[in-house]
Amino acid sequence: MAQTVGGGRNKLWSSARLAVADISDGAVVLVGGFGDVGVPFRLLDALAAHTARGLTVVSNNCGTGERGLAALFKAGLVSKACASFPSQSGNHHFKAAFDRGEVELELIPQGTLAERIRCAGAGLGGFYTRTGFGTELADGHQTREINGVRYILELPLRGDVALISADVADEAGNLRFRRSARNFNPVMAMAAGLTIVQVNRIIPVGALDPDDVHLPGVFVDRLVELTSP
Amino acid sequence: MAQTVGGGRNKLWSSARLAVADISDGAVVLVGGFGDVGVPFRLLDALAAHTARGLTVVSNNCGTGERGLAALFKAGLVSKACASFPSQSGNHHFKAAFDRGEVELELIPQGTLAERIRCAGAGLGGFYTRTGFGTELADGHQTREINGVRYILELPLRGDVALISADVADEAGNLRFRRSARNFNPVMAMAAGLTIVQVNRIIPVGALDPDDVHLPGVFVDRLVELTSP
Amino acid sequence: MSPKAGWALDEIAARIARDLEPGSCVNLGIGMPIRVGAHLDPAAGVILTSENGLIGIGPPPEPNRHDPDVIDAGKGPVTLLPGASVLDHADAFALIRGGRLDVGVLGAFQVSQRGDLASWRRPTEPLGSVGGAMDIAVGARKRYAVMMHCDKSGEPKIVQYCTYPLTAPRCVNRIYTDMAVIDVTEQGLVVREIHPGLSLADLRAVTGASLLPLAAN
Amino acid sequence: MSPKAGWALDEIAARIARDLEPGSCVNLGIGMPIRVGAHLDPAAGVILTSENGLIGIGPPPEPNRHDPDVIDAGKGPVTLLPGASVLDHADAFALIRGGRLDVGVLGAFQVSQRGDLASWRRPTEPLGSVGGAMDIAVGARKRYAVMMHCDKSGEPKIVQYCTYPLTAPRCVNRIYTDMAVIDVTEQGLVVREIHPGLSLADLRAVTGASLLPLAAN
Repeated sequence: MAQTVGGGRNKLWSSARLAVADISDGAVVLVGGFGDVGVPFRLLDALAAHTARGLTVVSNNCGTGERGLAALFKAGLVSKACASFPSQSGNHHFKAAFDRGEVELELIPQGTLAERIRCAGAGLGGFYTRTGFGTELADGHQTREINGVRYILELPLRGDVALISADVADEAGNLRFRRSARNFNPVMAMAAGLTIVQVNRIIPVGALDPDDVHLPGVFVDRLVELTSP
Repeated sequence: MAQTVGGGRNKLWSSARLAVADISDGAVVLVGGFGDVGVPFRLLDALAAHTARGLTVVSNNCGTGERGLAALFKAGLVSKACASFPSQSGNHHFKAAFDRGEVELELIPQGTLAERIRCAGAGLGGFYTRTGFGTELADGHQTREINGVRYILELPLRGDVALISADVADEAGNLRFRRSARNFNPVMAMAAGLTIVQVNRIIPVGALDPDDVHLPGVFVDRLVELTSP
Repeated sequence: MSPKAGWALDEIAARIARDLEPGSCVNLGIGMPIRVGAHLDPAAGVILTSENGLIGIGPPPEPNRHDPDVIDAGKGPVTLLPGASVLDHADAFALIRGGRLDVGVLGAFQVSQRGDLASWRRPTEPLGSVGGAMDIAVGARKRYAVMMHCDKSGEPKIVQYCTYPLTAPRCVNRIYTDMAVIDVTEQGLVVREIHPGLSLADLRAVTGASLLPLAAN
Repeated sequence: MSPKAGWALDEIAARIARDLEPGSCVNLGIGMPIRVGAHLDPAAGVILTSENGLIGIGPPPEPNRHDPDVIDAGKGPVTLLPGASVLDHADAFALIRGGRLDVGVLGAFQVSQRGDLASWRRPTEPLGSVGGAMDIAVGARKRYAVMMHCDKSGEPKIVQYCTYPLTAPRCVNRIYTDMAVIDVTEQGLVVREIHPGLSLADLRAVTGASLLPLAAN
């Protein structure tokens, strides 16, 4: 057999249920997606059934309807949400959990949310941004002026786990995303200790040209194919 | 005619000479490449012939042999170099200019160099990194401890111009790079007021799938095909 | 003044569309701004981008040809033009903050006379939704705010000082409403255009800050 | 002690290769470290990466099949294995600093007893070349330094305190030389392995810091 990256180690898990089974109470979970696009619904549903409690969920939105993030809020598994756009129609499960005082919300501007996650993935200690300066979302943030421009300090946002969604993976975990389903998924995959990917289709190692990989497999720990249970 | 991104505005320049002709004395020029790979040699040679003076050149290396960056140092056009690996065999033109006291060198760790350029391109004010802490390259840098880890503050490094090299461009300026010739090119293209690209091959708009674009054309101002004068 | 004199939403959107320069790179915010896309002259080649990473957004899809992975910031289905491309979220906001976004069109609850923008939370709501507005408000080279001139109870939304939480201080360059187009300048608010059914006095009566006629600029 | 007793460069490289865990993600620095690649067991699936963005580096190319765009950090031609991928420079260093790089193998001028690494400039040289060494030294989960045990004039390179400019303080976990393999521990330098032609006393005689035998650990 020809030598391949990672020596043919199998990252494929037979079910979403097994792939998320060791996520522990209190974990910080980065969840990809924007609206309903690029959301790892299968993994989230498995996590809701697994019932790890006291989770911190980092995701742009807070779920709508009954599936995905909404199922986590409905099941009372989330104690903190970090999001940029939590209040949208159909978010009744988040809203109810918030109104019950069960969930703390950290509202983060969307670009800062993405950059804080990237900052963690890049192993940096923090960054200065103009975003939010002079607003109530800067409360509690240190400020500083650099070359006449005023910034606030933002700190990295790292996950214990990232649950992400991709279109295609090769067996080495190299990923491709489709259109706006890319969104937060690659940066989150780089910023967690354990990255679990729900993927539409798995192809053999070597089927992707190196230049066509959106996210290298070194950032991917577990793959769950959408057709699996 | 079908509508295309940018409305078919022509970014194609007929020669490298014309494309770099308005780079002015004292400009900060970001130059892509690592070693000889991904270096925009054609643009650099045109710049050396154009003789803008007092340039600050930001590039991983400082050129070897007679071409590219070496030609700029040879012609005495560079007053400052920001690089991570300036001293390698064949860098006699840089070395001579440095020894004459003509060129100031800012030596920057490679990851910090890449990140300072990205920081500029991302419109951020600075970042904290562990890299360099406790070394003489941290001299003059502010330090700070965050959650028990010690960091130094690094500031964005923005270019007036970026000279980069790509493999394929469509007419809208969307770029693809090849293998390790990608290196600094995309981040530099995002961090300059004017981005000029030397490209091996130009193809029609629509020939690249949106998911296959490495660098969107919104970051690209001018294209020079390698076959042009 | 007729209390109903004013442009329709699509007229406001068309007015904004005319002000976007050919070839410029533009972000349209959720709500009213997103309507601008439908009014762009295809020949002008305005490049529409969205904070979820799409560059080169085209007209809405035909009813049965909608690609579920192609949505704009408002989560509505869109299309991609030939020459389109995709960025991840970190790079999409690098584009927004990094100097390559020419115009951000932002919905607004209030705009102050010095250009403060309030757009993400009403004081009566415990939950806001900031989305990308704060990034666009500081990152785009020009920031256009679009809103109805008055709120549903008839209160002016152009004010001396914002009473709603800010999105960013001193960021709005121009305000588009159903009644007027107003520039925020060092000298104050300058009326560039008024709905033909209104006088400057009519406009002043429903505006919470001083307005200068264009000639005064 | 024979002043010549010691492993050859390729023996050192092979020794390091044996210590790299199957499936781990590894960066090999310029110079001696880069030789490690040739000694890896293909079946172990160690993932070689380079700071110029290649992931999944394979054996050197056959003489006439070298792709000029495929080079490693030392600018030498390499190949890519099936499953390889490419990152830009900013992301390549995100990988290095962000926790996914298991081992960085770094060349060294000096290593101190507390693991300080000096590798980028000799004090006599006005110009240094730091490259990616400072990032790898703080970013990799484990940092292995590799060097000859003594410099050309016979001076020890393992020292109490580095006299050369530092690459990073307290970063080296293990030192590989032509004479020994030494761990940097809280207790001090612990000798894991000595060249069979040398005694611990021989080694101590050419080492500028205290050495503890493995048993003492």
